[in-house]
Amino acid sequence: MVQYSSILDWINFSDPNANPFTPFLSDNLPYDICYGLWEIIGGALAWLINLLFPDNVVSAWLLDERTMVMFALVLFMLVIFIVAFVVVLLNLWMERKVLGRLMDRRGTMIGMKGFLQCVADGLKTFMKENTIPSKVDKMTYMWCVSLIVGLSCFVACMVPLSDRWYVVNYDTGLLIIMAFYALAPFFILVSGWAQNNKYSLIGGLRAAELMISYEVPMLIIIATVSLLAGSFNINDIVNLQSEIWLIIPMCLGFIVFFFCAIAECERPPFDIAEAETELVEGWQTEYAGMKWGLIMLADYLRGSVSCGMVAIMFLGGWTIPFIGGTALPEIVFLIKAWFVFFLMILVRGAIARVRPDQILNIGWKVFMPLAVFNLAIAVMLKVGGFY
Amino acid sequence: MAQVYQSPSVEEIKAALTSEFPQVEIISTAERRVKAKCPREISHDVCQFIHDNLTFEHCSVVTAVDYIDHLMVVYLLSNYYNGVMIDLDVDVPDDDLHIQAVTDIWEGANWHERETWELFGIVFDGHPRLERLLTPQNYEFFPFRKSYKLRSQE
Amino acid sequence: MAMKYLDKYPKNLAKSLWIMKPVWTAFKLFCKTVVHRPVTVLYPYEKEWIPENYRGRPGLRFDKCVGCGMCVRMCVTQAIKLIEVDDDNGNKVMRPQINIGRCAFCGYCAEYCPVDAMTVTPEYELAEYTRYDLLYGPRRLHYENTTPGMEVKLEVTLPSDIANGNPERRVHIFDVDKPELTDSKCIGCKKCSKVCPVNAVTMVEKGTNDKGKPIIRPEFDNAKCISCKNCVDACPKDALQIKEVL
Amino acid sequence: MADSLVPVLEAQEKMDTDKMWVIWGPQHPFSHGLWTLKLQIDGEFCTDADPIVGYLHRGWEKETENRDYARIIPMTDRLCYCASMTYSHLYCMTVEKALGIDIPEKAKYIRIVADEVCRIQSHLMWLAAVGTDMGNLTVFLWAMREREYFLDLNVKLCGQRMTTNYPRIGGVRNDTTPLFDRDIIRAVDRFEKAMWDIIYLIDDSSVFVSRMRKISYLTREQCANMGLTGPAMRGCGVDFDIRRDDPYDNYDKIDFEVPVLNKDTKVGDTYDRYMIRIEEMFQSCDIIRQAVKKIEALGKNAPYRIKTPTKVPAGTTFGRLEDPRGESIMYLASDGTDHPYRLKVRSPIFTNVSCSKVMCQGVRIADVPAVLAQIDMCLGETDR
Repeated sequence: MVQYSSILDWINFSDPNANPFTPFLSDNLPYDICYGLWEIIGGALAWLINLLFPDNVVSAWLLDERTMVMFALVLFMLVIFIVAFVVVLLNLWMERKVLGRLMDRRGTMIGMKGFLQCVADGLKTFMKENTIPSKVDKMTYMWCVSLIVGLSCFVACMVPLSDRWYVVNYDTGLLIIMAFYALAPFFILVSGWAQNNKYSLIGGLRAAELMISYEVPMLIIIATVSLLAGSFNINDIVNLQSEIWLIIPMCLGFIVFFFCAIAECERPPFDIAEAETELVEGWQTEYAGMKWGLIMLADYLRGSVSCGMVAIMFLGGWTIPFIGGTALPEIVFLIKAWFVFFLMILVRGAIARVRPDQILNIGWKVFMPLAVFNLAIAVMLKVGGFY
Repeated sequence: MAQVYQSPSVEEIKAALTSEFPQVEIISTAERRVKAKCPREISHDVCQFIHDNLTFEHCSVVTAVDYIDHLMVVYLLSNYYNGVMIDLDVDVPDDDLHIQAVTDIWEGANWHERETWELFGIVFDGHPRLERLLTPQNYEFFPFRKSYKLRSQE
Repeated sequence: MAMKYLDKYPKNLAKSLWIMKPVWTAFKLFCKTVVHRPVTVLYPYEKEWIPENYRGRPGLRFDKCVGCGMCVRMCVTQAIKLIEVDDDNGNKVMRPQINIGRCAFCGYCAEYCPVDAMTVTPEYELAEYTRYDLLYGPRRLHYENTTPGMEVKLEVTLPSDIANGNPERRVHIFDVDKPELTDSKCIGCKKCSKVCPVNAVTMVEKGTNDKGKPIIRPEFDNAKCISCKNCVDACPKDALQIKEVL
Repeated sequence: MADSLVPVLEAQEKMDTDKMWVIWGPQHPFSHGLWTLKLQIDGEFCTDADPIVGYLHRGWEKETENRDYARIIPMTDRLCYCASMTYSHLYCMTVEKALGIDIPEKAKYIRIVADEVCRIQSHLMWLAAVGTDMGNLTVFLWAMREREYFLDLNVKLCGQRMTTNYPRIGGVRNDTTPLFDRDIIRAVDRFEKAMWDIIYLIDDSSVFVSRMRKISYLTREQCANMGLTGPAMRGCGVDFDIRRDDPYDNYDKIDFEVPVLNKDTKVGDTYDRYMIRIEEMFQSCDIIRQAVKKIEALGKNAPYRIKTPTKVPAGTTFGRLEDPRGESIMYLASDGTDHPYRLKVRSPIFTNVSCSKVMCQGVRIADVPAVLAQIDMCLGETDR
């Protein structure tokens, strides 16, 4: 090992792509930042350890290329999650504020135009007592919550904000998101059963029926979009819309997907699983304090995922037609996602909760044929050579 | 079966009631109001007659008043065709608090009779479900009797 | 007259595009409240306008009060109690004390006050840290900015006046109801003159009885009397009755 | 009714399904107040219901027996927070009837105005509750916003928002305040415009309408026999309104329509019961306009309150009035003193809620809040 005297000698700024173990094939902005960050932190750490114990193994290990990648990935995960979390908080804030204005009231008002209220509410739920009802199936009760929240966080992190801000860039990116997205309702069903409560049970059953009937049209729409793009890769789908957004040829598909997305993340008016007036809080009835706060967070995470999906599939993702990429594609993407979320809030504010049997009717008798019809249009477009 | 009056006037009610039941005593009449009194034994028949033949479809109130020596059950019956109301009073002696229920005639009297039973202790014979409604199930006294004193009355 | 709503509804929902009209209505209001302020009042910082006759806590004008106890009698929740306090000259007088924790804010004390000493006040922020603080003594009941509009006048018309074709005249209820003495029951105990808050009862000698002792009978000064019924209540032999003029 | 019951009955025949009792209440988001609804459900369908009330029983009627007549009026306000004005009106009317006196014309018209303001604000409160029961908070807040204007009118008239304590035996507490005529006409005009926004939100929305249509059918005979009164009854074809058919306090001198639906078919669903109340609010606006004109015609100095004796002659009497929720009756037995011997309150909701068993049969669980919202529960007067 070479003897370095100054701390600056320990920190070497190198191109992350020059590292042979880099997990990403293309440019990834958060990873680059994290790599650079770890170069500083790891270098400083190695220098410090070397100062105390000269010529040790740990310092050398810290500066190894593989170690660098590992720690950079840990930081990368943190960054991705924090960004997703902040986006969700902004969604929450926007919902409260817009819903407030729509109802002729003010919405939250504490700090930064009410933004800090969300933080305060989150902190409050974390400080509450952790209560477990005595007659629940304790183990199922607990791990259901972790799985619901964990899967939702996972899905939220999977959505790319731009072509340089992503976690994975598989060819089946869209399918992976959908797969994990559809997993959570199973655990809702299980947790509804585990709570030993009639409301929760009915809520869980309703969640399952909702999922079954809305997953199908949603997947048909996804198939339609990927048929046009010729790939499940999100980048390909976005590049497809560089000139014209898919919402114009696929406007039926947009409507169907939009409502399916609302139903899928159980937001009003499709919140029959937690229908407040009938089932108190539905499958969340027995969850209190921190667990409830986490479930709420998971709900909004799923909401933001839905918005992101709509923005990617129909609104051109992070590109702007005829201009293409901008300096800050992430912001373009988020603005589009927020616009979709705004539409969701409008729908929530304007119409009432739909009855379970009506939801099934709409799902199977309206959205399903529409989705198939949309698929037919897509096939015709593809055959006609437009795409 | 006697004649069925659709939308009977006060005079018609008076005439029909007294001709059908000689024991019924018409106390007073006013505009759209008839006040009558009948003995306990025929109260159910009178109510049936009022419902069937005088088209009083609606039983507004069944309640009671405690006159210490006797209790009085009051039926306020209303007609949906012309707004006439009959105030039918039935005296129930203090030592034998039984009267025929009218729930089989007017379903709406169900809860009123339950309430009157739990507050005054008048037993409505033939009532489908004479249980405590407003007061707790384990009460054994009848709080609206005059013998039940409030703290401020003692 | 026509029905304003039932003539138009129920209507064909396809014409309003199922859910598009409500969403559009909601969006219009959203735009409106973004430009203008929502109707919400930011309560601690801005308050709603309240009229003069708002029934907040009762107020008392100490100098006007005669301590007749009419408010105590009329209070629906027994929140008012007469207590002994010093007036401005140092004399002991009876004045009402109100437990705001019991008060029902019905305004009866102000309405039935014969001398208009009790008023309603627009004060409604009455939270305190202890229950003891909710006791409002006669001095604390005083409300600084009492206006004549805060007095609740008990304006009634006598039915006999209406029958006489003179319904315009409105009288204070206390101007007509006066106590009346049943002479045979009176024992001359002077209790009525002691309890009278306005000294309208004077005891006068009406000759002597057969044992040679003087017969004392109360005499009422109708101009002073506020018909508070204190003498009626105090009379041990029910010799006094309020004569209701109708 | 037949439509919605068929699947339940078929399901029962084909398979031996377990029924489950779900207990809604006493604290449940759908119950506006403390009461319990025991529901027997078979899958998503309700097969039986058993309402339990009484959590709020205060012995109101017994309590009045040791108070003098004037001091009962503030208590009547506490019977129901929405219809406080109608209850105190009803009480004063009953005592006036027992006394055999006739109150001044102006008082009658002021009472009509106050009653109709009360009716509108009570119906708006109901509309707000319908909104939340259906899962839409916007309707709730918009209706509450409109209601504020009418509560402000209450403040201007009698100094308080809900516990008005305004009618008196022999008249009303105070004359109309200056500019009250102008304010009330403005409020009513404004309300008639603003109400359409809420109507667009509900009646033009296929979600709201389809949730209320074709559930919980009641026939005219059922309504009359079970004692269901008020707007719910008129939605099912009973053509009866106490204001028109048994008029009190000069309602016969005012020209208004009583909205009745399904006069011919004699069977109505939840949506019919809903529509009646909306139309009633518009009719109340018309009544207010006419009554205010009559008050103006009577002049500023007309008497509004007459002096009444404190003691009521012995006998029994009753007063009847069209409450916002139905027919309310007070039965007064007096014994010649200044206390009532017995005062019985017939609350419309007390009887209406006993019909919930029939109303809930065969509807889905999700429909139960929508069906029971049409009762417009208020427990203060139910339990008394």
